[in-house]
Amino acid sequence: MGDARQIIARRAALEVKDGMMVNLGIGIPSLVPDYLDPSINVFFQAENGILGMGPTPLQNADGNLSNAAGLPVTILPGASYFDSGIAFGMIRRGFIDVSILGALQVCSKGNLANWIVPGKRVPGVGGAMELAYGAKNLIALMTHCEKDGSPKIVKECSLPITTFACVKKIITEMAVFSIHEDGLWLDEIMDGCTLADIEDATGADYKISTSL
Amino acid sequence: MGDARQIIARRAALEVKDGMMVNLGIGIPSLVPDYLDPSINVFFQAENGILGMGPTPLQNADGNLSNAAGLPVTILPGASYFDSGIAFGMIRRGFIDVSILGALQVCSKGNLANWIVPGKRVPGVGGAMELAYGAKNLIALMTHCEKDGSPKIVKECSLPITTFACVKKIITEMAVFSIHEDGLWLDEIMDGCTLADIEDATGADYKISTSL
Amino acid sequence: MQHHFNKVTDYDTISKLFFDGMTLLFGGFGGVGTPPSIIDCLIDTGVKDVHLIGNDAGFPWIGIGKFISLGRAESLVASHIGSNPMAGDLMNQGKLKVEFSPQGILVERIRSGGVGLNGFLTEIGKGTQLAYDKPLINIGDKTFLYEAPIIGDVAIVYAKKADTFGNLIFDKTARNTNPYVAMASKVTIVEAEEIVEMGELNPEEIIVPGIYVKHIVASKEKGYNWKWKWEMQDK
Amino acid sequence: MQHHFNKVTDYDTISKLFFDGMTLLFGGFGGVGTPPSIIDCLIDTGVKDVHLIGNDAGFPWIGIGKFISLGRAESLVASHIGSNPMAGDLMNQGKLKVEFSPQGILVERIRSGGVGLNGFLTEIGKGTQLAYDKPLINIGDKTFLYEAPIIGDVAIVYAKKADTFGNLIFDKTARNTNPYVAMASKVTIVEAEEIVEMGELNPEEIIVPGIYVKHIVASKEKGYNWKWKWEMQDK
Repeated sequence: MGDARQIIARRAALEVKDGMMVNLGIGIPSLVPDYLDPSINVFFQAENGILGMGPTPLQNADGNLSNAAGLPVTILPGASYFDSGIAFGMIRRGFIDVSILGALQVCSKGNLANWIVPGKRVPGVGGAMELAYGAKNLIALMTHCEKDGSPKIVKECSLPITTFACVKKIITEMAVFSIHEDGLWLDEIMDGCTLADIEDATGADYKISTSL
Repeated sequence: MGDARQIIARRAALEVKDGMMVNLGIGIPSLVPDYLDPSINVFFQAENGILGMGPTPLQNADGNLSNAAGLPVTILPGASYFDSGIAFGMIRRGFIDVSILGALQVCSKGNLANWIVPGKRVPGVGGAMELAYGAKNLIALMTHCEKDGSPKIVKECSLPITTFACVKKIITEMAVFSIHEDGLWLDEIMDGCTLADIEDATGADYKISTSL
Repeated sequence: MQHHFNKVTDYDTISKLFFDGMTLLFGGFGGVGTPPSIIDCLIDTGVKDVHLIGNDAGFPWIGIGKFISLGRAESLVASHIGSNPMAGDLMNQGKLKVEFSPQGILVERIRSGGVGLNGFLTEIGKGTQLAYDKPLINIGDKTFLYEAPIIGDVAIVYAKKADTFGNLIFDKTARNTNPYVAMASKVTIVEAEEIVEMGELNPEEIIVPGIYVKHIVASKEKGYNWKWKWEMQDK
Repeated sequence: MQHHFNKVTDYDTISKLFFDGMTLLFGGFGGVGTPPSIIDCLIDTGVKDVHLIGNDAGFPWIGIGKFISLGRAESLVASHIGSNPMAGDLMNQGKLKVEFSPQGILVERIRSGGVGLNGFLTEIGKGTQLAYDKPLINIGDKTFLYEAPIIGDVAIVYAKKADTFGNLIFDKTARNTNPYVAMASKVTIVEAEEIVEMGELNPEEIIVPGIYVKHIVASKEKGYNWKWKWEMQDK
């Protein structure tokens, strides 16, 4: 069934539609551009102050032209540079159509935990709280379970919360869930998985979408 | 003794020193540039978003290059354009060395009243509250008395306050006062006036500077 | 790329975006930087009971003043109305509610809404008539006024150049409040003197990124369609 | 004009502006836009117990990270330290106090100080660990966090070009936090790759007006004097 991270990224790419303004977090989300439909045009935004990023440069990378992870990028026609205050203005105000973030845990109310594992090294929150708060559509990507098999989709997050009630969709290598007022819905089962597999690996109650 | 407004403006011009960042209000302050020492260089700032204004253009005035009163200006080498949010950022944060405003009343604590005369037409406060609040040095210009002879330098302002405890100096056609922690000081008597004239025309107590 | 992100439209289309009772943010400072062709379009729609928010009331024949003079604004939040006696008359007749705000505080309120924050604290105006209905907030041993964020239903902006995506640059002091007004509404409409293709603006010089802009119209004529007061005095 | 407004100086002069226990604001995002020559100058002064405020901790050999790694910072306010394990070690050893702030909230706190306001309200971070010591403010039926303004003793900024008055332009994403950092300190020092005469920058393109700048030094070499992580991975 292939590498879980690639499976997740490929499915997440389907959420990105023509004309959208998109912000991708570090980790699995950074793989999403590899799977985008080449016929669509989107603008990628980065928190450091750029809208309209193009692909990684093949040569002559510029130390002053990078994404929020510090990696070299290029720009597309129509791109703009601005300061990081304005970058977060767009983010908080809801001008980002879809924000795709990596997650450590998500609960059935859509609370996101992705910034700290207490007792381990603390990297800090970066822009995650604002990205999760502001995006019109927040998609959380993560492997379905921890390495020890414990579920990451849970009734209540045990890890400290990044942002409350923000996640709209969860994509794992096993399934796609959406989160609504009435809780968690299982919308899709990934190839090679069964309903029973998902039942075993999921730590929260969910309803099953009629489309399944 | 000449036109009171010109006398006031000429004296106010002496407060503007080489290298200063200066904001001038409407009314008498707008006459100050006519009296500046031509050997000094200053940058005039305007609230609409310009630093480094030059003189009124003699021809080819540009409707998109104006001061805060909407009158055409020019720019000097080193001038910059910015938005009015940044213009007021400079003002509030204290980057304007001297702000010269017209006044209706000033009290001995330095309270400024210059934005409304209740019952008459209300033009609105414009940027006066912020200019008075932020300037390192706020100078109030006004004729010494109302047309009916009532004083404008008063114990307590009867008009609504623009900004409290902000005025550092008052320049009228009769005298120059400075305002300190311990109240009002008479620093200068203008040509043709006597101490007795000032005593009659001033509605607040003041001390007399030893330099007189 | 141009096709998918193209926001250029016509005055018929934008005229349908205005509605009775809307909150309208307008860019400009004494009329400088207020979009002349959009103002005429707004007037032609016949909308009324509009809640206006912007730096000032323009002049009776200039900028937003042209609309105010018709008596179709229900309220105005501005820093002054001194240049528009019609606005003063309407206010005194009880036909126009006017709320005065310190000039820089007003633009910060618009910015606060535009960047998705929930207002700010300041000492400006504390203890004055303008503070009468503003919450007082104690932080430590200091007391500040709370200034609420502003978000409009529609914003109108005047740019020197727009690309088809809505990236904007401005002309000299016509920039003034426009960059904040552009960020702070549900629907931002830009009138541009010149419209170019994506990629033709230097990305370093763009003042407003196109993400904020919903619709772009070309100016109907070059520059302003009114005379400035100082042009009239020349005669 | 140039003579009177000339702020160009040398590293000896600026080294005297740093002091033990100062609050230092630094521009930059992952080292991009952090002034390389000023960082070296700062290190050479031997100052200690410094309170740092900026986007992140850089990398151990990049940007502010070079200074942090020496253990001479007493505290750091930043959005993350993930790219600098030295900062993490110092924090875990109790040698560096770290306060985490959401990234955009931190830059807004710096802006709030820089534009002379007294902090702002937001919902970002409400109810999370990062909110633990922040005042809660009720406005109407909503509750917000209060975020305090930031003002530094000294700010260090990296610009592509400065004129001698301190008008600044930046290079691509090296702009990031620099425009706000430049506004928010008692003394702002700029390192510019290129210094030009007044009048040589287009006044429309100036991002930071020179009024905020106190001292300007020329970069000691072209570009950054460190290798980026992605340059090292290339080998």
